[in-house]
Amino acid sequence: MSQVIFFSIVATGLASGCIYALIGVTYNVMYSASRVMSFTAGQYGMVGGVVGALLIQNLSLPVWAGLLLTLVAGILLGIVTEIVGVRPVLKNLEQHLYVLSTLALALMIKQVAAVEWSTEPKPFPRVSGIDTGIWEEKYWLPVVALVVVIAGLELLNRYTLMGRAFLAISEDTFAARALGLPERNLRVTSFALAGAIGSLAGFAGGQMLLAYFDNGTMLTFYGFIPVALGGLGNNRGALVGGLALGIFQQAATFLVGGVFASVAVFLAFTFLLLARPEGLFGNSRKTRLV
Amino acid sequence: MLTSESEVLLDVKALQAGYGKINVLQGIDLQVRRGEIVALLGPNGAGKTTLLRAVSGLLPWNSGSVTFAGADLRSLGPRGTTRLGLSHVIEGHRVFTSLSVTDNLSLAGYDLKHTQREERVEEAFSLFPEIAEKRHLSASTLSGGQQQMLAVAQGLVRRPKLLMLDEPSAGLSPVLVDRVLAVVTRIKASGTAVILVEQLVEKAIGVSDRVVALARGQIVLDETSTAANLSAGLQDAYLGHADRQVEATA
Amino acid sequence: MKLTRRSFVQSASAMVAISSTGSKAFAQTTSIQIGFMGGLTGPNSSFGIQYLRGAQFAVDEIRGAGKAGPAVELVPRDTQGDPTKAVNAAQEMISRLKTNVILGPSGTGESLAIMGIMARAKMPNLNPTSADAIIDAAKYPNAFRVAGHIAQWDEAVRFYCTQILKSKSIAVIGDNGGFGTTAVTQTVAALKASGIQVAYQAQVDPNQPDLRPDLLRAREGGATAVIVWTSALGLATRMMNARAAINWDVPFVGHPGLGIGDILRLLDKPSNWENVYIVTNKSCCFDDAGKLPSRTEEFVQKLKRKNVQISDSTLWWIGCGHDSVELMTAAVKETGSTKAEALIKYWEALGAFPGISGDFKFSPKEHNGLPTAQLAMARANSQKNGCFTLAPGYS
Amino acid sequence: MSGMAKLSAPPGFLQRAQFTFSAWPYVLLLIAAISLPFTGANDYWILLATRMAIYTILIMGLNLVVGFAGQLALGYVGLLTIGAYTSSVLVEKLGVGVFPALVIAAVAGGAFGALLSIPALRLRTFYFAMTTMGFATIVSQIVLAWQSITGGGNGIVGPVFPAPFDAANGFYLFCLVLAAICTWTTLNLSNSRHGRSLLAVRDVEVAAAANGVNKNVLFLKTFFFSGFLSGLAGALFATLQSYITPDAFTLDLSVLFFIAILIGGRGSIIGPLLATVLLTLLPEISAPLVTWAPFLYAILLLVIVLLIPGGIAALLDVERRKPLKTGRLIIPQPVYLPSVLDNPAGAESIAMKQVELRFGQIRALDGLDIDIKPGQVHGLIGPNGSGKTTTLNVICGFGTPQQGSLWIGDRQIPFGSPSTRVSLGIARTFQTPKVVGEATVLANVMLGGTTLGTATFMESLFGMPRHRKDEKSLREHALMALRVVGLEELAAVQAERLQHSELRFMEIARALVSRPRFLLLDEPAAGLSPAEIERLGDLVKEIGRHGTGVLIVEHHSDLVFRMSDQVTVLNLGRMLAAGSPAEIKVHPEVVSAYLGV
Repeated sequence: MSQVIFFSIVATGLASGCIYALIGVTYNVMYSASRVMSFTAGQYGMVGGVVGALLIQNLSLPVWAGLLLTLVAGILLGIVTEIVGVRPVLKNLEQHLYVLSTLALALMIKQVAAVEWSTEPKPFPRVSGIDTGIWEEKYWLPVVALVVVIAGLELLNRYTLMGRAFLAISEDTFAARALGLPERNLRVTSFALAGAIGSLAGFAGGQMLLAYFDNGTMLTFYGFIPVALGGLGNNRGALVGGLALGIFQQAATFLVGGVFASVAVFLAFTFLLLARPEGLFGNSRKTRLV
Repeated sequence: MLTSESEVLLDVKALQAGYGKINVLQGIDLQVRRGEIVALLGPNGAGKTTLLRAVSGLLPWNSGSVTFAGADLRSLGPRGTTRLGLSHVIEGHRVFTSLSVTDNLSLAGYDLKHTQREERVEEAFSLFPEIAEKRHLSASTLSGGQQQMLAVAQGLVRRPKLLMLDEPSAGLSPVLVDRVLAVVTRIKASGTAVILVEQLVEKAIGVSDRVVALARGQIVLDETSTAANLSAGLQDAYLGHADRQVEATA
Repeated sequence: MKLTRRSFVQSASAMVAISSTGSKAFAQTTSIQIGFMGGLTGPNSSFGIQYLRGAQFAVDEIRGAGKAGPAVELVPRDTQGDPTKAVNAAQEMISRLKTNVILGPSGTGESLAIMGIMARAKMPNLNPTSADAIIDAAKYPNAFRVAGHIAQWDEAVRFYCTQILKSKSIAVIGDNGGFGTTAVTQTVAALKASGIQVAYQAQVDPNQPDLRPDLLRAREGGATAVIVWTSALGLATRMMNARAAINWDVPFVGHPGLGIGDILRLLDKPSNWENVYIVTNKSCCFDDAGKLPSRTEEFVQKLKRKNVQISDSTLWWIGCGHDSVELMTAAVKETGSTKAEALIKYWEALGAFPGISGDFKFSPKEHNGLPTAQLAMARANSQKNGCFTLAPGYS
Repeated sequence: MSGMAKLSAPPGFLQRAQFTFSAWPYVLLLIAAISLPFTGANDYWILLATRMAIYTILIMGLNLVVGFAGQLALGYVGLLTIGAYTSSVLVEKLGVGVFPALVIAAVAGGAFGALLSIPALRLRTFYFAMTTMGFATIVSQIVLAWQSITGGGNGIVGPVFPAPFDAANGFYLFCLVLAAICTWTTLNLSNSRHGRSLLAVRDVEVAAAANGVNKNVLFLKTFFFSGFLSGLAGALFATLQSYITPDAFTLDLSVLFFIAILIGGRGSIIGPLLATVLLTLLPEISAPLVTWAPFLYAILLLVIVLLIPGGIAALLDVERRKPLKTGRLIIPQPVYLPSVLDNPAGAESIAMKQVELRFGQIRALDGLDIDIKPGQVHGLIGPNGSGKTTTLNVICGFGTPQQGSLWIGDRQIPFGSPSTRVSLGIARTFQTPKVVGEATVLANVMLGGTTLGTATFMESLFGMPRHRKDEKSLREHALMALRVVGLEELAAVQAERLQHSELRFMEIARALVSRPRFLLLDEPAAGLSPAEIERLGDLVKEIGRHGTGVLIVEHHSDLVFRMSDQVTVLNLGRMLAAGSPAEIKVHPEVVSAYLGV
């Protein structure tokens, strides 16, 4: 009995934690190439769920096609974010106009989903055959997604020149430009990548979060916490932070109940942040620039 | 020291550029010929770095023109200029410490073909054996001097027609300075022109064919490095010569 | 001409005892402005939409019939369930559009917000929401409820659990939204009062992914029935899935929301929807023979003919909208007036009004129009044309 | 002396410059608003107008935080909620009088507002925005959960005001008056040293500190006040709604407040005011607008951010579109210096003793001794990284050395805490001019007098005598400083429209306003034309003659030699040579250091 409860807390915590971590990575990928924190990060997740459900559930496309098109949708949103919300305000980063432009974009994405999709949570289809007992899809799919993304990013950074170019730009944009790297294209690419990761997170979490227009706001917040705690641009930090958040949230929910759980999460987050503004694993070099 | 146009590699005419509202360069005219080494000197704040950045496209210019190997550089941006064969090694040996030494060089040849890139990287290594040893290590493990060498090596990967070095000696021990500057002469042999911005005036003059001095965004001296009255002229350029300035501005 | 007639009517109607013939004469010349408020977009808008669907249908019917009757006009306003917008809309209907009645709004929060405003303006209100506080003949003499309310639902649900399921120990779980919190506390209090053991009580976040912990605790607590107070689709389904996951065959009894068609698509397997009972309006239930009350059956046919979408609907919501319009038009017909006093007087005197969602009955004391007897428990998964099959033990 | 100077001011100039804003739009709005009930407008319009008034109260407060302090507070609906529930609960559950409840609600809002200033001081923009959003969600969650007090989902009755404020018109006028007062107070504040300090913190934090702005205290006061207004608005909101439930306080509402300010224009008062009216009306116009309202707001926001950063305010401001006179010359008038500076005879000098400052391995300053004597111009030159600017920074309290000491006369001055320097008589300029582009030249220069002001935050809010006295004297003083540097004609122009060289002289004027005993100039000649450099040199000399000790860090050695009485040459954080310009020019080591032999 109590094991079941324990398992539930861990499984649910891990699964939701993975989704948060993925959104955290989405933040990071965008940040690394542009020094911009984008409010749209969570919305990609929402779109991943909604579009996935729309394609597979409503238009009954095969799963692979649904997933593919969902990622495409995320990629497009990512590119739009870069072109509309980031590039124009990049010249004077210190004014932090990106906070506003990306907020505007996020609101627009959300509103379109609310009106054109639905304001009710809609079911998200099962996408894999394996879905029994402890192997419930909603628990393992986010984990798989996270592993795939982290591994993918590692491979990208280790074995491709483009990956190294990303690292170079995130370390020293000016030097990268001086070296003649196609900084703008790389930035667009990284936003496309972020869009893909975000929508994948939403897709993988569809079972758990359902296809709901308001998930974006929630994900934007809970996806930001791991970034804030893990340190900007630090994916390992986001990973640890995300899982920690997920577990903490579930445990708190179980121990003190829904409302006070979210209060607990918020307070813990705020105090940690006030104590370590640069995050628990963050180093000041990375954070100084924002 | 007149030059036939064909020899002219870089031709800067009445260039004005700066940051925001500040016009640091007050109209620069400068010519660099193929395979020529030009020492660009002057007190700090004179606009040396600004000039390099404007030429390499890191900084948009307000007026004037720059042509390089016959091509107009206006609004080409650093990517375009590097592709034309103009490498700019910025000040402060800013290599990518999160990457390995080899990766730092590979990035310099970002859109070269894979095989070509490999061989260019090796070529660059051949000039700097001391960093070639550490090729697989992270650039963060290099000493300041070695990082500077790596930066210069980055500049060479594309076999540039013109290499612009911004204070390669900054923060290096005299030995290393000579080491870096020695490479400059080797580059010259391969027909590459060099613009060398230096604080160490004597050393700079030592390796260069021509000396150009900037002050307050204007060229105040342009002589061959063997000219007799050179040091006097430079002294004026650096420490100024009040009465002469007044006439100049009146 | 018209104007003089009407103004005469209105001034007269106060003293003139209304003879049926007279009323008809008057009625023909009276136009009725029906203001409608509800969340037609935004969260939880499905009720508002169906409520409006019913009202619109009734209005079209009256228009279409072309029979001697007052000209009826429906003025809908979308509040998105936002009390702030509701207050604006209510004031607009009162002062600018000068409607004769307000139907709705469809949310409890927004209803609570505008009750005072409507009362001050003596604006007749036919309200379909379930919060007990909004109907109070003394405080809001202008407001009449045309549906069941929490206290009644609570009563019906508790009755079913204790009397029919014979449960002695009950768990109460609701969402942490406005409705959930209220209903849970109310039920728990009532259960304790009637000496029933409350095995477990919780208000959970509608987005809570896994409810097994809660259900396990309920089971540990020895619950033999679970009362579920939520209209949040996700939460309802997750509870049913969790129940199956810990294979516990406890009955779920509760909110009409547990019977929404979408739930089927959210369930792990359809069987998880078994053994779930919702409180609903008796008039919209199939009896053992699978028959609807004739009046309802007829209504369903009409809707189908006009092909109003009713699969995946809840018929009594649509009916409720229809009945509200009927109540209004009838009142104007009979009183020949659109004056608030007259309408209120009429409704309070109303013996029993045969509606689709039930037989309404108001009195000067009681403005809750739907007697508890009009409610019944039904199988949550039995929805067909928006109607449900009565739960075992009812007939 | 200063009397003479005032007389010689162009007639009416002071008056013209006094009005940094024009009052008529506010007057018109107020008249229109007051007359509304008497135009027979029905209760619906009155309701909307009341709503606008209430939102205005909150937005005026939020404007100080977002528009002036530049803190992106997204969750102010949280404070609205606190205000609304405080008053409702007090009246309904505890039988407190409506008016006392109103005040208490406001104070509660203020308290929580003040709490928000902590993350504002500690966290970066996006982080702070997120924190406030979280704050808003948590507040509504707690309200929902705390049934026994707040009635949970069932909500609670909003307080009802006694006659005549119970009627629609009565309540409207009541709210309107409050809104007018709030607008007036924020206007006063925006034209006070506190308002100027906020803008400075927003745009040029370093300059703010150098001019004596204590960010922590300022933020605490500002956030409390804005929270106070939000709480007030909340209480009135509860009454207007007549019954409140948690679902009335949506994040959309919060975003609306926030966007209203940006659409109106940061740093403006009239802009957000108009934006509030606009955004409140928009969804009422037609049904589809209700559905798409948030989308519309978002688009507006995007357009503003990308195309018209100034917002409505910028569109209204015709003044700034008038072209400025071209070919302007900066002709300083040092003759007026006496009315700006008043240095005591036999003043003390600044002394750095054995100061050593390390950044990691690098020794920026390596046991440096330096004396800045009153009435002398002290030139500081040296190659890159020789520690010139670092020296200047240490004196100004930026950067704390590991060793050594700093003295004024025989008083030791602690390292760090830059905001204390100006009151010690130390003023400075910056390598790149640090100015508030949106503010007028006059306002920018008046920032220099922040510490001269005596009026408290409160006094400024209500435009009390001391505030008016402060402003008048400071304005005249600033104009005098502008006349000294030769920019008086540009006093009423936005600083962002000036040329670079003019900004440099403006910074000197700003520094002079604080009546400095020591003036530290960081590369004042950079980017100036030779002719301007000439005039700069003469001005600086004059400033020295009037008893102010000047430290000038400059690359233009010739300029330094020409205007300095004393020159110190630094190399690698050490003093290489010191002496008269003549000595230094021929000093062999100096020459070699420069020529890098």
